[in-house]
Amino acid sequence: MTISTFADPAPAIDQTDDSGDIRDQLRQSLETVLARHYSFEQRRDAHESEARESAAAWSAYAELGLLALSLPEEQGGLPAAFADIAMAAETMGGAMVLEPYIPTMVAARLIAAGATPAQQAAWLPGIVKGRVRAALAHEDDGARPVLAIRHGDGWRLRGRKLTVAGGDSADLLIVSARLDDAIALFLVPAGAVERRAYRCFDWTGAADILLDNVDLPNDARLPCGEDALSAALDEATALACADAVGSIRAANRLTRDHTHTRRQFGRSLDSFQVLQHRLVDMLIDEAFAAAITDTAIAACDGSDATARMRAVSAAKVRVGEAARLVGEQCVQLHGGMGLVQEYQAAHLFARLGLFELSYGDRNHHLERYAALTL
Amino acid sequence: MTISTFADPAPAIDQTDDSGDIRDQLRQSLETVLARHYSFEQRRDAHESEARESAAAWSAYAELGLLALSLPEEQGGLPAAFADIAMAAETMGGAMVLEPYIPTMVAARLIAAGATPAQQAAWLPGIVKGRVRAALAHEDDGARPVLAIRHGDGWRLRGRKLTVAGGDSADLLIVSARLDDAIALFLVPAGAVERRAYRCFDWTGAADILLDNVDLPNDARLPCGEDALSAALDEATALACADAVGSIRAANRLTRDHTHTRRQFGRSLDSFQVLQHRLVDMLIDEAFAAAITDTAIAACDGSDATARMRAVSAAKVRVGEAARLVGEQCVQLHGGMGLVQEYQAAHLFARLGLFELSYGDRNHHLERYAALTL
Amino acid sequence: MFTAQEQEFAEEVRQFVRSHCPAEVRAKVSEAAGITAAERQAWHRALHARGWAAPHWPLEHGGTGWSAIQCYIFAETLAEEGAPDLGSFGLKMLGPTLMHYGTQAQKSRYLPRILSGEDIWCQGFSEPGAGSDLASLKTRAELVDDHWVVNGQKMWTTMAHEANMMFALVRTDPAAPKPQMGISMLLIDLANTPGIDIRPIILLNGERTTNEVFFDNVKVPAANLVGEANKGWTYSRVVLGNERLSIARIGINRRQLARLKRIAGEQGLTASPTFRARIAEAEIELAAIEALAMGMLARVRAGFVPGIEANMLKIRGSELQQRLTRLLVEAAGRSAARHGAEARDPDRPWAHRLFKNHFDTRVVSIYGGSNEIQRNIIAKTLGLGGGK
Amino acid sequence: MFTAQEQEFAEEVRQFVRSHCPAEVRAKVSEAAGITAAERQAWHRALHARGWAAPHWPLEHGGTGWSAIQCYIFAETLAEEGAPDLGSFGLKMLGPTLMHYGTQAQKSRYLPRILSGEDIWCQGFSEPGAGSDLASLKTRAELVDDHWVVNGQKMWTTMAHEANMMFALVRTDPAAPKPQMGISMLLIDLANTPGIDIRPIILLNGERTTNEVFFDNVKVPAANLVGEANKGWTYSRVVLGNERLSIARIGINRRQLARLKRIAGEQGLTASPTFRARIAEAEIELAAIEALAMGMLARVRAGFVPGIEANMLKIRGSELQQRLTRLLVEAAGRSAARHGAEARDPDRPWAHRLFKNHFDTRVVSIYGGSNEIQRNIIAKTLGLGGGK
Repeated sequence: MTISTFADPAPAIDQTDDSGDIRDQLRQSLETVLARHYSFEQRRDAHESEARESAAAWSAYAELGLLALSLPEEQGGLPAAFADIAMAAETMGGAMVLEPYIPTMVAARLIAAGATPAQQAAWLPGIVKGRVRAALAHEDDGARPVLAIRHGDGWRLRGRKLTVAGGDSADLLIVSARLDDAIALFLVPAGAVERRAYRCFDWTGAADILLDNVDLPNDARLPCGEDALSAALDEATALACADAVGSIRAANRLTRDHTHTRRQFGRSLDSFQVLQHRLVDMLIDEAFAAAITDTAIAACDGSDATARMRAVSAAKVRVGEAARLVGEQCVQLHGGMGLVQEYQAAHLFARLGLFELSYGDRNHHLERYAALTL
Repeated sequence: MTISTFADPAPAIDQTDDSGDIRDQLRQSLETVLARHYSFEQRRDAHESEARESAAAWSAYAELGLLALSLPEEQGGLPAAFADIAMAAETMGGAMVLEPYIPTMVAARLIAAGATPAQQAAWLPGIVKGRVRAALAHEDDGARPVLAIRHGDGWRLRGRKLTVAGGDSADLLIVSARLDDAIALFLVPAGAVERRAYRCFDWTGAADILLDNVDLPNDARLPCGEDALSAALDEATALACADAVGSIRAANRLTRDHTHTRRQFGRSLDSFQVLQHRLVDMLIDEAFAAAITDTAIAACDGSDATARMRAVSAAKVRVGEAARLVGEQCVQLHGGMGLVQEYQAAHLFARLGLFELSYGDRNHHLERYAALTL
Repeated sequence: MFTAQEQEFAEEVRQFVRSHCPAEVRAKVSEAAGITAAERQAWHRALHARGWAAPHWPLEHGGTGWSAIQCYIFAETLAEEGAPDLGSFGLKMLGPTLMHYGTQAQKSRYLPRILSGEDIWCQGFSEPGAGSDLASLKTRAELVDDHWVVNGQKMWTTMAHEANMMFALVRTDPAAPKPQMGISMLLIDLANTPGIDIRPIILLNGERTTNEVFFDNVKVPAANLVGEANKGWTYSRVVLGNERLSIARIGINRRQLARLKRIAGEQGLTASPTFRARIAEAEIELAAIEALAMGMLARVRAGFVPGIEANMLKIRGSELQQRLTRLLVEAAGRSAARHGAEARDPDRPWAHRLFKNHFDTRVVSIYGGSNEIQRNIIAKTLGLGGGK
Repeated sequence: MFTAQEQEFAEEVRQFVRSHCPAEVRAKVSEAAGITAAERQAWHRALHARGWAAPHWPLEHGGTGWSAIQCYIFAETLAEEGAPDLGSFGLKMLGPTLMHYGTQAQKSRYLPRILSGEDIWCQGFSEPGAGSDLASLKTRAELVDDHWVVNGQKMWTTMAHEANMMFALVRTDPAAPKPQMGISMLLIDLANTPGIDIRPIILLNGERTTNEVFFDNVKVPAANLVGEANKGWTYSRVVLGNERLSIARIGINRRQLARLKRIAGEQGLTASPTFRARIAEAEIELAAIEALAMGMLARVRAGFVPGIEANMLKIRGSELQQRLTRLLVEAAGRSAARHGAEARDPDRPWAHRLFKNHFDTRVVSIYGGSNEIQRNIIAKTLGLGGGK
């Protein structure tokens, strides 16, 4: 056993693990792409443009193979672990990417896991090549839940979905609907619905989806059901955690740089003990958030649904705590500068704040976790 | 309007108010008594002695008139506001007094407010003179609640009360019992019950009270009922808050003195910014705890039962937060010394920790408050 | 808590607000939806006509002669009812400072115009490198003949684009032995002085509430110096002390709490034991803040100068405000992620404002001396570390 | 998380504990009720007989050659099952230090006796004025002929009254340019050396777990110097580093969590949404601590030296332990106020121990370098304030 000393030459937490070589290469390639496409100005321009995201960036993700990860090779996919997708999500979270990578990959994996070969062939190659974006439309409008009924040879859907992440630019929606007391999933081309697209406070896109008696062919229904939906929602949550970890790392780096550079009362801010301890607590939360997210990501690749739900809810709660602390203190330690549109701090605060509202809030996941462990 | 400046010559929060002159004199007299009777060694000796509390101290409280405050003058009482009793409780909290002043005064006020003239004449003069200690025995043993039935001309009581504060040395118990779906209150001489007396972790005394078919005369029942009991419990809670405020002040003073004297790495502990801010947060909590306790004490003297319940629950919750922070940090900033029997820090931690467990915990009062305001 | 007379007075104020401030303006304030400058000015005129624009001012300057308690009741009733805030810069910060340190000419000219709302003031204290550490400010002013010639840059100048006047700190003696000793306070006419460039700072919420202000050889009449030259630091402490008094933010916190309860009720969250508990915790914290503030007021009434209690109230008042906006966001859930009117949730048409409020509120623990600085001040006042 | 083989190993360990450690001893450990020295020694002998007294030691010294993962599984399984802790001073702190820096004679004599439990060690580091600031220690040792003559006082010497040996830091060069440079480490035979006075320190819980130790011209053979003279500071860092590794306290936290769930269930509190949420929060924090510890172990396996992660685990592991004992107290309610067996609640015969546990646990954020010191270390390692 190695003897540890206080004087450790490598202070930063190193998150690489043993399956790391290929993943590291991919990460570096992605970082290069993001350095090219995601300068502060480019991100703002993408936000303000009509198309709203950078089509160039999306093509670059496709070229890197990020949109193919873990999908069936016969549909153009590449063999990969879920952790590879999480690495991409984390890296994109660090650059505050606006494109709907998580919604698209979650939808694609749901198709790969639960769709017929014909359905896979119809959609997956387009996703892999970057021509089709997809999103999972699940959260119902309480007053108007989406209902499906048999209609002739096919299906008719009616109802409304609210605040669908990535729903603004999705070409394909996977819509959950009540069908005879169960939940069924339908592949719905975006052209078939009315949608109201908008931006969230963190500049990412979303949409409300109105299904006003949308008629679909028989083969629009996915053969899988609630279990697959539950797994997909957990995957989305775990990837959102990875994205948040990326933003937390970026926020900590930014805050450390700022407090190191900025001087007050003749000293650098980071020489004040109160701020040092705050920065330390932020870093500790980063380490815990990253570690528990790794656990959740691994559980998503496993076969035990209960273990997956437990690990994902634990991660959502714990990363949420870290997101709150780091987001708030990133702004606080930047002072007025932390609120300004031209600097990253406020953007990171917004992204981390909205993470907490997405994929089930703290209460929801605490209660789910308690139900599984008490 | 006066213009404030940062340089205020009087840093400590001054809690005197306008009815203060007589109260201040009383406080000073009590402080003198406590200085005589409550040195660290005397307190330990009292704890370890058979009688367990200092009879001399109790006589001194009686001589000062503290046991007569607000009680009817015809029974030997002195005109006073509830705030005067709270002042005494706070001062005793600062010295960590072991005698059951709060239980006795709460019982006495319940008798003054709800007993017949004959009952008052039977008990109050003895209390005022320091010859009778009293306690309110309310918390039932879940498995064996106290029930009352008619028995001949009188009453028969059966059941068990747990962890009655001051029950170890009380001469008189006011016992709550279920009687025909309502709650009735009975005056029970301690000799009539079986009691198991013991010490709590903070050295104060308590007892479990077993009523094994205790027969009482007809006039043992107080004419008042649940409203009076509810008011008495609120008064006990508010006085416990005042006692805790006294302990909080003492803990803050002790911690400031210690961190000022104690040197580490060549500097006084209180020159480290992290500890400075911790001491500041402890002081802020002291100020808030004291202020909200004043509000609760005032509400106990008012006629609006809802306002009283709201104010008392608010105080219990908020003082509890302060007690937790200050108790824990008092030990933390004392280091190992904070755990030792020979220093005050650990005793203050214990007293503040047990305050949180007494008269309804945080959850109970949060829920009661929410029920009154939502 | 209050006497019958004081309660009657509160009722009179409440009725005045309801009859003189349009319901739609009050609704906008209560929803933190933002009002126009014209709406604010109309309310200022209404208050001024009633003689209530500056209740805390002495009678001789157009105040009311009210007790501290009355001033408190007045301010909190206005905040509770959703009356627009008239702003602190003129009425609360500069006005009382001029009364003590201004020349007779300054008092005669500026106090009535502050009172009437004719002048709108902003504060030129912060600079790019001098936020909480004001003493390091760099904007220079040199006396040339009978004018101060100002060069430099101010930052975080809230509302400068709506104001016509600024009170500013400038460095007048660069050679002073301590940086605090070479600073003066000037009154600057923004509307009629060449060389001033006001540029917007856009916050992430898309709003311009603050600015950078550049001074290029700006000539300010010598008569516009407040008090004595090189004593600006002392005056600035007084100005900020005045700001601090109003910063426990009890009225706005009470309003936000009412909003939270309403929304939580609509969303069925008052049935959730965990959410109920969190609302109750926030309400209890507000009760504690009010209790401390009332105690402080009672002592002010008795002639004491408020000390570190004001710093304590600033810290916890701002923390509570942040806690409340956060709870509001949680009550709205994912709907709060939406931004801007075009993203309005059809079923929760108020929800898209809540994250913006939450974001905006982060500033309250930063400005007026960050909460860290407040704690430093308390520590210093307590004499902590004096035995270093 | 673990391979099938590793799980099988865990099962083997579990069965060993159940068959070799009496159920009543394990129950007492699980209830934090305290066990006797004889019970602890019996368990030590059982482990030693199986070759498992010091699994993390190298094979040559009587260790197991297990991987870091296996050592982790072993330790956590023991903790989970309520096996008595053998103590850190000999097995975890001094042992590995002697392997690196001890003389051959020291290794040959002391390592086997640590392994067998024949020697019981305590640590003489802290002094009245030197707790977290060890470098300021004052106990002197002078070399006279072939003995070190020791004078001074140690404090917070945990278990000194049960130990027969002490490893101590003493000042051997008072003139060293830095206080750290004049310190040496000595091995002191407490049982057979005149001039040593061990006095109890009684904690508020009434227990004696720690002591003051006075040295009056105590003669320690020169051969009992560890490594070189005046290098004791370096060795002490190694010793404390070894302690730090075991200080995330995952096993004990898991046991306390199980206890909390059991008691909360019995008290009907698992039906309370707010209490459920707090248990879940604590369990999630434990999951995060375990996740970070596992990652650190994986890197240790790959040859990395654990750095600030160990400090992080110390901070949050101790905070969680405090949170759990506090939740236990709350679950017991007012019954937890009772103290001592004679105050036992007839319906909750375990409750009177809980406040004592809660009190005892306050020490875990103080000793082994307080949590404030841990944060200072992390800050320093990160280079914060380097631009001062």
